Amino acid sequence: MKRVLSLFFIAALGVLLLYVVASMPPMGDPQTPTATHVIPRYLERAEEETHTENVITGVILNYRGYDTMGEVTVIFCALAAVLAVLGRERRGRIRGFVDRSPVPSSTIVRTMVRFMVPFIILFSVYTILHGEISPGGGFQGGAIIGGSMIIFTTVFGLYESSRRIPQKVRAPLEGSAVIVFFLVGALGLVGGGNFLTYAWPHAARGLQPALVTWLTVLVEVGIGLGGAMVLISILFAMIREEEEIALTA
Amino acid sequence: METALNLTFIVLLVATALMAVWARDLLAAVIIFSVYSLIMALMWQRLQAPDLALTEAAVGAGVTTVLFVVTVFKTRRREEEE
Amino acid sequence: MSAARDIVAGALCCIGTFFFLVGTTGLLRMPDVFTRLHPSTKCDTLGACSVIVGMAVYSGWSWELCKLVVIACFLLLSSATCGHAIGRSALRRNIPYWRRQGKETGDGNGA
Amino acid sequence: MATGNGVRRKLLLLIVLFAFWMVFTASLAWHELVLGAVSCALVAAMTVSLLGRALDPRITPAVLLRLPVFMLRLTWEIIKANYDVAKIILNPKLPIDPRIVEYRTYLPDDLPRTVFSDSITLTPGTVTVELEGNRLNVHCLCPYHEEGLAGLEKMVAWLFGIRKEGEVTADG
Repeated sequence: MKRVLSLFFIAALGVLLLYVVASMPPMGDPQTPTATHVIPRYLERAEEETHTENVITGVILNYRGYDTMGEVTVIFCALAAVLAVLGRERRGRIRGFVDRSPVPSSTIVRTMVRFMVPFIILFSVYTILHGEISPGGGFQGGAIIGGSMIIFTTVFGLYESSRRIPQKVRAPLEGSAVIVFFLVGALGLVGGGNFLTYAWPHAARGLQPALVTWLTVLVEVGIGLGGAMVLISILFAMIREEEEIALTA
Repeated sequence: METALNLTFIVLLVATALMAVWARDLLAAVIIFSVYSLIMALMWQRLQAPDLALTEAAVGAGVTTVLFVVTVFKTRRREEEE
Repeated sequence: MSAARDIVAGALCCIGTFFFLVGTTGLLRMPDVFTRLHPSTKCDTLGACSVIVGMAVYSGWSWELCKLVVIACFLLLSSATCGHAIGRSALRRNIPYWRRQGKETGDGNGA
Repeated sequence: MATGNGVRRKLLLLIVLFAFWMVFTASLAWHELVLGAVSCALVAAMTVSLLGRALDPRITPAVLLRLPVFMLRLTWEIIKANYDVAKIILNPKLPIDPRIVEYRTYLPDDLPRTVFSDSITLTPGTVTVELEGNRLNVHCLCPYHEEGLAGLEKMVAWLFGIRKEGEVTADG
């Protein structure tokens, strides 16, 4: 009965969605306002207005800075929720890495990970710093740093990796995305512009392009660091329990 | 040719999504879901959104898979029979 | 010149695809975990590498060539390591390995 | 750890990382180079402790020079391996007789052993399934595949400049 009912609801929802989709303008229709006003403006003037060669970064960080700031806050809130439910791994509580898995990690994998991690981290730094001229940016780079630490943690264990990125380093950096974003936005106010416009009417005109570019890079770095730390902290919070049980067992 | 490729991707996407939902073994579901993410990343690349493709590959296929695996091992792995 | 380059690049990509196909066939035909590792590590690596070499030929002397070489190196390292990791965990879990008829099944702890 | 040693390690890692950076930025503009140098130095300083002993006594400029030749030889081996495996797979009778053999290597350290076992995994019909100390368990697809191991070992020893009798095999 439940199955039939849920199937019915889902089918009804699907029909409704399809109906709405059918009444939307066709994808890529050149007559819609998006195509006639927004896209040409972005494509034609993004470079001179935002001083970033990658239009997408210009759109994300500059035109739609508020959106991105909200997203960054959401990511931070996700971490806060995870930590509220699971709690942080406790400092000093884990005295040693207890390997409970039937397969302790192998020498080959360990050596390979040792060699890979510096390159992965450098690649993510490249992704973050080049966000304004090539695909990539803070979110992507942060995810790659997080991924490299996840590889490291699965191979070497929570003890080793939380020793390398201790909690007292992670905790202040977790909010860096939100803080840097807000500070850069506020600096725009100080410079005589609007919040998050990156444009400083009070500054000298010749300084303007470099200023915008570097502020964008600064925001990217902040997002990257913050995102990476959030991911790492979530992972540590989720692994933590097992390690503690392992210690007492 | 282009349409055929796109169609293949879309069919694969739907297939992996359904498989992930229907899998009885949660670990298998997680792995299938990471395959879904990879195909999605390819799809983003085809739609000329390399930024999204990078994010999808790093977050969807990398980070969330590991987080899901950790969660699966903390809970029961198999769905109980009705 | 350009046509010759296109032909070589296309041929290398075809060879790569062929090895992918062989690898997948092997994956389906082989009897157990350990034997399945062989096609999946070797053929997939060479398949991907020859596609990459094909692209390198296509791009000619440029920075892209260096990038492709780096990608190929990482691919070699990671696929070999992954193959080892899977084989090792199968061995550690005492998954018996397949022997020819008439011989007893190995216990997974070496010959 | 001696300080001189640490600086040498960092420099070596810095150079390798910088080469990697150059490849990825694909540009010689001065601000790229400065940015690269700074971020490489940062990453090198952060991660040099990860590499530990594997980096300094093993990776020397001579090894880096020999690496391309090694890669070419390995590539040739890989191509042969694939031809071999493809022949086996496409044979309708599937002529395999798998076994796990034990092999004791004289290569001394983690890094040469890792390179050796990864090369084994990539070459004809053999996959390293276990490495403990100097003992490798190798899964062979056919009995004759075992014979290639000694040649590979020699290749890796040449890469790292290790002589067979010269060095004491450290166990564990």
